[in-house]
Amino acid sequence: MKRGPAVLTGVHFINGDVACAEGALAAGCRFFAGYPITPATEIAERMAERLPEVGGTFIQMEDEIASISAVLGASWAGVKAMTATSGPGFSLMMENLGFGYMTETPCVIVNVQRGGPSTGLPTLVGQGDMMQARWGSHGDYETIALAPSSAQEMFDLTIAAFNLSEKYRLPVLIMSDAVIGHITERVIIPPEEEIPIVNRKRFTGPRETYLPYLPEDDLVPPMVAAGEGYRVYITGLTHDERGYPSTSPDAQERLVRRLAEKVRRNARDIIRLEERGMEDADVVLVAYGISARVAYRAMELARAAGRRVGWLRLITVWPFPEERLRELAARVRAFIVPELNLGQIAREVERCAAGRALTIPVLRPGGAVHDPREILAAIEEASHV
Amino acid sequence: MKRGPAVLTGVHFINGDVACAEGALAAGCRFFAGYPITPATEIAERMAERLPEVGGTFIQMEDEIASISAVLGASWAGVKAMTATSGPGFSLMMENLGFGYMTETPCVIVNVQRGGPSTGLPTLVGQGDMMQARWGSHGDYETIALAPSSAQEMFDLTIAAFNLSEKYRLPVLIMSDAVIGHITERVIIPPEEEIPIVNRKRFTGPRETYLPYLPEDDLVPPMVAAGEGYRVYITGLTHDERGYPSTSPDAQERLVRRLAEKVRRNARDIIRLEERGMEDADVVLVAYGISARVAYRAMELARAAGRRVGWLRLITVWPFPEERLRELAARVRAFIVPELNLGQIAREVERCAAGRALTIPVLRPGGAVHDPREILAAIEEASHV
Amino acid sequence: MSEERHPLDHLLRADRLPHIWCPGCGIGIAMRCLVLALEELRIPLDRTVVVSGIGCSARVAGYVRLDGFHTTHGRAIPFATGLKLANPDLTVIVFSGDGDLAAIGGNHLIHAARRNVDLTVICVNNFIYGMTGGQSGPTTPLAARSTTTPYGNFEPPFNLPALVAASGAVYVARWTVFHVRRLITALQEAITKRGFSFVEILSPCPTGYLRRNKLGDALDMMRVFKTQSEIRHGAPPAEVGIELGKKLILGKFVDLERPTYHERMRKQLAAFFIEPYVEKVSEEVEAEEVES
Amino acid sequence: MSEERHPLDHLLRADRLPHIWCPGCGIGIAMRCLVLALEELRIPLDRTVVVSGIGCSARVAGYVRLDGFHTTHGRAIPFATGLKLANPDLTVIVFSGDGDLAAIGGNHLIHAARRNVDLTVICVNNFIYGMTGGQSGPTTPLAARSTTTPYGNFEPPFNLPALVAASGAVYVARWTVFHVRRLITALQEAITKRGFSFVEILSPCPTGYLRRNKLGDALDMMRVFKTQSEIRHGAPPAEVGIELGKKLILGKFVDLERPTYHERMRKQLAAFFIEPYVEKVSEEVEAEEVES
Amino acid sequence: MSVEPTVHTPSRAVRRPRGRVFLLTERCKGCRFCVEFCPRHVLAMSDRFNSKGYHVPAVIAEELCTDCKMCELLCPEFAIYVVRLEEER
Amino acid sequence: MSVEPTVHTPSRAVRRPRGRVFLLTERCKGCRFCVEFCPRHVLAMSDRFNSKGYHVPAVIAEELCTDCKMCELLCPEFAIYVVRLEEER
Amino acid sequence: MSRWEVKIAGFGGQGIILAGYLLGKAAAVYDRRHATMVQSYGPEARGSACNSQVIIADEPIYYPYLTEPDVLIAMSQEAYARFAPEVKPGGLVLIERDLVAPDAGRLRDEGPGEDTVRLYALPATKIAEELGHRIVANIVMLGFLCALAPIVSPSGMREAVRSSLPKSAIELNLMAFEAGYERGRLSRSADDRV
Amino acid sequence: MSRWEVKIAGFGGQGIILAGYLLGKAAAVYDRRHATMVQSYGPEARGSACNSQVIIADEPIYYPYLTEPDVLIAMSQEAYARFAPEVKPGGLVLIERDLVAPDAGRLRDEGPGEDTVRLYALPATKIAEELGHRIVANIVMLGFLCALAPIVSPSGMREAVRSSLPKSAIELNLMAFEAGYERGRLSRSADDRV
Ligand SMILES: Cc1ncc(C[n+]2csc(CCOP(=O)(O)OP(=O)(O)O)c2C)c(N)n1
Ligand SMILES: Cc1ncc(C[n+]2csc(CCOP(=O)(O)OP(=O)(O)O)c2C)c(N)n1
Ligand code: SF4
Ligand code: SF4
Ligand code: SF4
Ligand code: SF4
Ligand code: SF4
Ligand code: SF4
Ligand SMILES: [Mg+2]
Ligand SMILES: [Mg+2]
Repeated sequence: MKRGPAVLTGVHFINGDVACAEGALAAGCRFFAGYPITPATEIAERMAERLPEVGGTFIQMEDEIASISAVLGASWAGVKAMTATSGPGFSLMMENLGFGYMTETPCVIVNVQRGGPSTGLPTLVGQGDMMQARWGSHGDYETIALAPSSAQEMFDLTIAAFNLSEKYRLPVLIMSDAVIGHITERVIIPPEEEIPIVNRKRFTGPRETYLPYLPEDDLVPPMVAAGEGYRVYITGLTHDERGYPSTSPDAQERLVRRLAEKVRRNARDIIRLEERGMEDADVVLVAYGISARVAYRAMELARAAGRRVGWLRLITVWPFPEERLRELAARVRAFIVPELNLGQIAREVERCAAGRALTIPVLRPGGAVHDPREILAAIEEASHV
Repeated sequence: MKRGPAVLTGVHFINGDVACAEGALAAGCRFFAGYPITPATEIAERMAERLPEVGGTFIQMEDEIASISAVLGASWAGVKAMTATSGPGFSLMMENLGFGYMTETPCVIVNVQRGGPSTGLPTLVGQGDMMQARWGSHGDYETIALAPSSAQEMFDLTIAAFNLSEKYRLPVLIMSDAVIGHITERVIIPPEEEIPIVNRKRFTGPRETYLPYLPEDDLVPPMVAAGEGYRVYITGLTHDERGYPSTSPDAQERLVRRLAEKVRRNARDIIRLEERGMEDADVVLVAYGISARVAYRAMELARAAGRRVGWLRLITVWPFPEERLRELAARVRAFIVPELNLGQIAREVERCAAGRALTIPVLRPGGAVHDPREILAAIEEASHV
Repeated sequence: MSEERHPLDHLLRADRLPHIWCPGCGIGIAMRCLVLALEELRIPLDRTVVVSGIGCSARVAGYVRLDGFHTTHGRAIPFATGLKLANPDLTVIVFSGDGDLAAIGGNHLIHAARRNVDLTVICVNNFIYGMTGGQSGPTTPLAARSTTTPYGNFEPPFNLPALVAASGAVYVARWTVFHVRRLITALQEAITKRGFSFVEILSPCPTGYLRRNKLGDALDMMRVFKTQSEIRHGAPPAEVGIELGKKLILGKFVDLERPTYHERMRKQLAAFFIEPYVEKVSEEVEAEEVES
Repeated sequence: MSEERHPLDHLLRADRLPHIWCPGCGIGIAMRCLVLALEELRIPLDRTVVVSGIGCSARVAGYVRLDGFHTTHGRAIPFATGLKLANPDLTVIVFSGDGDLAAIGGNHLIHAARRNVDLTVICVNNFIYGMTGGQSGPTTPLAARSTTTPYGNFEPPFNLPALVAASGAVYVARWTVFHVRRLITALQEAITKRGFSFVEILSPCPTGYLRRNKLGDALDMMRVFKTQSEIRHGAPPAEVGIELGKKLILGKFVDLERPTYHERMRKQLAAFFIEPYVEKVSEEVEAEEVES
Repeated sequence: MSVEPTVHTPSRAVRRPRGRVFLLTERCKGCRFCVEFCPRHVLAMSDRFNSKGYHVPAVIAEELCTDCKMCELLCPEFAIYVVRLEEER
Repeated sequence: MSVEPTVHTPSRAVRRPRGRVFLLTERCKGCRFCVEFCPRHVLAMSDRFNSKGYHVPAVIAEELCTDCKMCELLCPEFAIYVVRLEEER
Repeated sequence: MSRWEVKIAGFGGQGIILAGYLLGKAAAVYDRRHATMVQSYGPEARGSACNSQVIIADEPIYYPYLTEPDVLIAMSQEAYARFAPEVKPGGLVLIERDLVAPDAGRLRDEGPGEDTVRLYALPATKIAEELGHRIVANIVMLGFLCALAPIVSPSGMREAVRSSLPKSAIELNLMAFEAGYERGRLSRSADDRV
Repeated sequence: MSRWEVKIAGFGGQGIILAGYLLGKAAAVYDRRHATMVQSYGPEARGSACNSQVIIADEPIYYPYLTEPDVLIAMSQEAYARFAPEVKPGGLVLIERDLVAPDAGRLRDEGPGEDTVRLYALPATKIAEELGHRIVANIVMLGFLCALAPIVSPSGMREAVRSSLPKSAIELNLMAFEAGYERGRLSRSADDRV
């Protein structure tokens, strides 16, 4: 049945959703369970077409809860797995997303954000789920969330997301948006051998010695798959290194701290940023997703008008690049944060700025991207304070 | 069928969950739809017993999603309605909670927090859902969340929650925890006539003039119930004042901004705090729920040791009391924030402190409350910096 | 040959017409049948509520001039349950699509049927997810193409009448948008039936289903409805599954008496509340040892 | 009269015994029947997986010495579906409670049956939510007391065999924890059956159900199982609903052949992939006008 | 084929009902249901477009219309309806 | 009540299987299933408690045991099991 | 004393939580004082260790956990072993005689000293069985406690029993209370003290 | 010119998005330039206004929306009315002759001036119908465009058509392209210019 290449090396003109699906296939994803929802549906549709070509499995489940559950199950079968959705479906996934963090199950969840809250603006852009990505499931945990800004990045970051998820054993989120999901652009898919692939650490020692939740130095425990004979017991209850449930506050402390620490301690490895004009900037635009591209235009306009403006694009949104923001806060006058929400990442920027630099959110709740001139106005404002 | 008094005036020795149910009945709640989950089950159980006595309706639904949906439906039938759950169920409610904000449906949702993430520690305490309360549903919105610290407050704040929800037309959250839900204490229920009750503004004008989403000065539109002849159309899509769907970014701007502003502008009316020792404090403990009571003990110990410690208890957690925190940050040395999570409200404190005061989180991921001496140690630390 | 008002405009939000449905979409016909059924029934329309989930079919709640609730995907039934339980005087009609009611909302469907809450659930079965652009769903026939079954569907569809009947529905019927008069009668029966009633309406989706499956346009589907249907009232629900190439079995399959949720509730509660209220240690206090 | 190891300890996580179940709880018996069934079947246990949701019954996944997944409440079946689809060589058994599988998980149950995924679903029906302390559920008999039906339950329970049969299950049986030998045979049949099989196991919950309903202790319930049961293989599923005071109908109700999900998939896909891969504008590009 | 005895009310028995067809052209989306399923072939598709570019039907033989309302009932757009004419005497 | 013809294999036909009962007392929770459903009344509840305070059964007539394993099969606790004795010759 | 910290500990099913509840209720509702009770139990549905912590005071109680219990009622060996060492010097330890074997060491009352407690043993279960049902052993213990320490008024306890239990159970429980109380009054001078 | 901004606008079902896609693909894949396309459409499944915005450039394109279109292809009156005023002075406006009636005003080319555009009209639908199916009117327009402005190479366009469409449709679409292209070449001097 394997008839198509997994890696479509070459130059393409495809939209972000399709690029995301191709990225997943290139990363080795062989299982997709999903449920249609605008503007993420094309990811599922592409996977439905392509997975059978490469011997993988596509299934449309009865809802998003079933979708993420099936993805977690597939991951424990040893297969790289993904689902894709938008706000309403993302909300439904929250409980089982938490199960993914608790059981340290590698997988990738794509959220192509539309205008919210609720059904909101199904076909139009929004970035209102950024904080939900961090805090949407109950209990405390750390996550990794990447925000692509182009169709090319929908491809690239999907690979990165799989690699991070395999490396650190957790669900990794791709927080895209309706514009980036539907924008059609040149996407260059490199030859298969040039694509770096990370696979989960596998335990291959004798059965008797295997402790499913005994971490190594990087705080990540090696993994096995169901059916390999290790007879693991995996539970969403607080558990000890054997995986057995425990109700001791100590076990909770050890487990939950480690889940957070494995992300925090490796933040440098995880965080990616793109910067422009930082050398002389006294005002810095902080943005992500489509807003970063709009902000770029505002920077061009501002620089043309003689303003010393820098541009910081968050590719990794979570863990939040605190360190870099704190550094910058010490030497710039203001951060300008254009977002398609009521101010989410702006709060993080404000926290890290710690009063040393001003934080100016430029907000729209979605439906359309900013007019670059709105951002320009904020630059002007900041340049005058 | 109405056989029992709705308001059980008198002195009781009951646990927080039972007090919560009694508070709901006293507030006029006549509909409860829920699904069992430790440690919130007793709220449902008490409602199952009590609602039929007062002519109300209790139904156990097939899951938490159905529960919150039924609650929203009941509210649109003109009846005060509530549900109660804990972390996993709260996560499942996120999508339809957003529908409640979008459609401005008054109702109360109780979350008796246990240790998370995932199934975690079902019987043990946690406070890991505080940020989820603010950010758990997709899209951007403002919410109101109250954090009771005693069985008495489970009663009092449930009434307050209903009143706020009716006044501002939105789902109001009670963010309790396993200790407060299960602690059994003296609860004094006042005579019925001493309980202040707020009911939603009703529209009673002629049908033709009714615009379901035309706000008044307080930004809250008057409400009608299904069956009253107004023939409303209520949708979770972005809508105009008629309630009709609209895909214009303008409609989004107007609606979503107003949903946030009606909470923000009325923050003073909504926010409740309890303070001690603030006159001379140079270190302030900021806490809520059971942790506030533990912190109180730490304050006593510290004061006995000559430390000038203040105690700020967040009764309203969302909207966050930014103003008060900023005021205090200008004159105290440090905030100490003990929480049963990895640092959630501490981030908000840090943001508001804006570098002017230190923020010292004292964290446990749940399973047990702090030893007051852990907090004391932080006070000592803060007093020496 | 042109005049301002359609005779049904007073029952519609005519200011929202033309509606968003595609040329040839059958949902508009289903909506008219509902509206006509209601008009003829002469029940108080001020107390009649239409609740829907999300989907093309679900848009009906926004076009009828009744209280209309366009809830979230799959949740029309529990929302309607809350409405009905909180105000039993309402006539509560759920109108939504096959995906909404039977995929994401399937659990609510069977539980509401089990409870026998007095609701009327009208399900437009167009064999596809229309609104999101033609993905397969739990009613898509075997081998059919959709955007998520590019190689043909290999998941057998639900037989919805059998499913709701096994769950406890007291009235179950199936018609097509071609069978307008019978459909109107069925809707009236369903609405007046005490308890959980279910009407499946087969409807063409030229955009999402027919085009992709080379089944012609909506008119062709209407011809199929006209010529390939067989009316078999009382057919055992298990035997009315829809299979490509076979006759479509239509009719009223279930119509039986069973106490409704409210009836059972009243009866059960009537035995209590003879004594005045006494505070007691509810067994909770002793149920110290529970978990999860 | 005492020795170190029980002959089944090698199939259990004996280091976790005694288990958490109450004295007289039937789940332990059901678990043994599963373990014995597996042992006798001689299928490779290294490739046998038990998936559960949350509840007392769901704890089985943590006591059998197999790969065990204790997932979230209600989601065992979709998790199991992912496992099975990603690795068809696994034998995937879902073991959970009535509330888990039929209340919150009801939708997954019917959809998995519809798809006929090759899973074995074992449902311990103890008529109650045990783990949370005795709330009513979708299998609680009419009039029964529970902490959430203090005045007696007035929601009719599901007839689970009828529900899963109407959804498409190819094997459906019901036994009690008293009928251990027959139960073992049924489990073996269910596990070896290709497609979606379902075994309902009636089991006493003295703590959450019997005590509150003055039905005596677990032993009394076992006596009821022994004396009040009637074995009727092949009984029409619609006729096996459980009613208080009537005979419990046990037996194998459904055992039929229908292509499994994988079989249908392979057949459907086999017709394709004759030509090499060509990038085409999938119809998405033209599906410009979709929403929600 | 009625087997009931016919009561002769001469002025009515021979008359059949007649209808006048109205079209709200701007609502029509040209699905042709009304044309196809009119049992009397009263309607046909015309060359005319409405402002959205849809072909709309035309009444080609109104005198044949029996006011059966099939067209009205089957129109998904609420675009066509029939009014019964005063009976011709 | 077997109606099949009996084949005489003298040394075996007259012997019935026998079992020895083992109890893991610390696992037992005293449910009495084994006692109640032993067809040969081999077991009875004793006065003994285990360390969790549960009454445990005692073997009162092991010689009657036919190794039918009913006790073992019905024990929810994996606390009782039966080993077949060498057949007596 | 204006503040009492009481721990009642044993197994699930022994009525540990109910005992704490009744004690607190007597104080809060009938003696009109402040009272809190928090409870703790294991994951098992039955039979795991559990305890309740009751604080009774004239002031509002913020921190609801015991820092140094004034009283321990131990209904199992495990409970005794775990919690007896925490009891405040000079505090009171009541044990179910047939289930708990006290150790030597600090617990013997060898005259008032820094590190001693007052230890009393009562065959509460046996007394309860004699009254009709072992389930009321917890109430026997409460009666015993009431007589040995002025924590709550006996009348308050009786009211708490009356207002909290199902009608059919009230008489038996009151009898249990009186039986325990009587033994306590005797014990104040007699040899129930270990 | 190193940067082109093109807007194609009309109704859902006219192949507006496909036209934008093919244009972008020709540029990105076959001419090896940078290209982006964003699209916009209404809530209806069919028949609502829709448009696609294509930018083609030698540099990476950050901001993917048109600021001042160089080219507008208007396939409906509504599209023309809404978007024609945005076109850059000196820009190109192509209309479907049978569906769009251009107004007088700035759009007439009255000699090169500040506020003028070049307007061409083509009966693309009619041409398409003559070729066999009105569905290819969009491709006719693309051919027309290719001849009138050096946005993408005609060979790139042909490749884009070949690689993007189902086999059965390629020939018709290529014919449509050539027909439009031919008309465009003629028009450069002739009277298709309005
Ligand atoms: C939680 C959630 N998931 C997915 C969607 C996207 N969605 C909207 S409608 C729909 C399917 C509608 O299909 P159906 O119910 O059959 O209605 P139709 O459009 O065919 O009438 C889907 C998947 C959504 N709005 N919310
Ligand atoms: C989302 C969610 N809701 C509720 C719960 C609480 N909960 C745990 S088990 C259970 C019911 C279990 O009942 P059943 O499946 O019948 O299993 P039993 O304990 O009776 O064997 C519930 C409601 C949960 N863990 N997660
Ligand atoms: S997509 Fe299908 S169901 Fe939706 S409006 Fe169009 S024809 Fe109707
Ligand atoms: S509560 Fe019921 S189901 Fe759970 S272990 Fe106890 S007896 Fe078994
Ligand atoms: S009313 Fe009947 S006869 Fe007249 S036009 Fe309509 S369908 Fe034809
Ligand atoms: S049925 Fe209605 S929409 Fe269809 S052609 Fe006739 S008038 Fe137009
Ligand atoms: S094996 Fe059979 S006969 Fe022997 S003790 Fe057990 S149940 Fe009784
Ligand atoms: S069946 Fe098992 S648990 Fe029950 S009494 Fe016998 S040995 Fe003990
Ligand atoms: Mg559909
Ligand atoms: Mg159960």
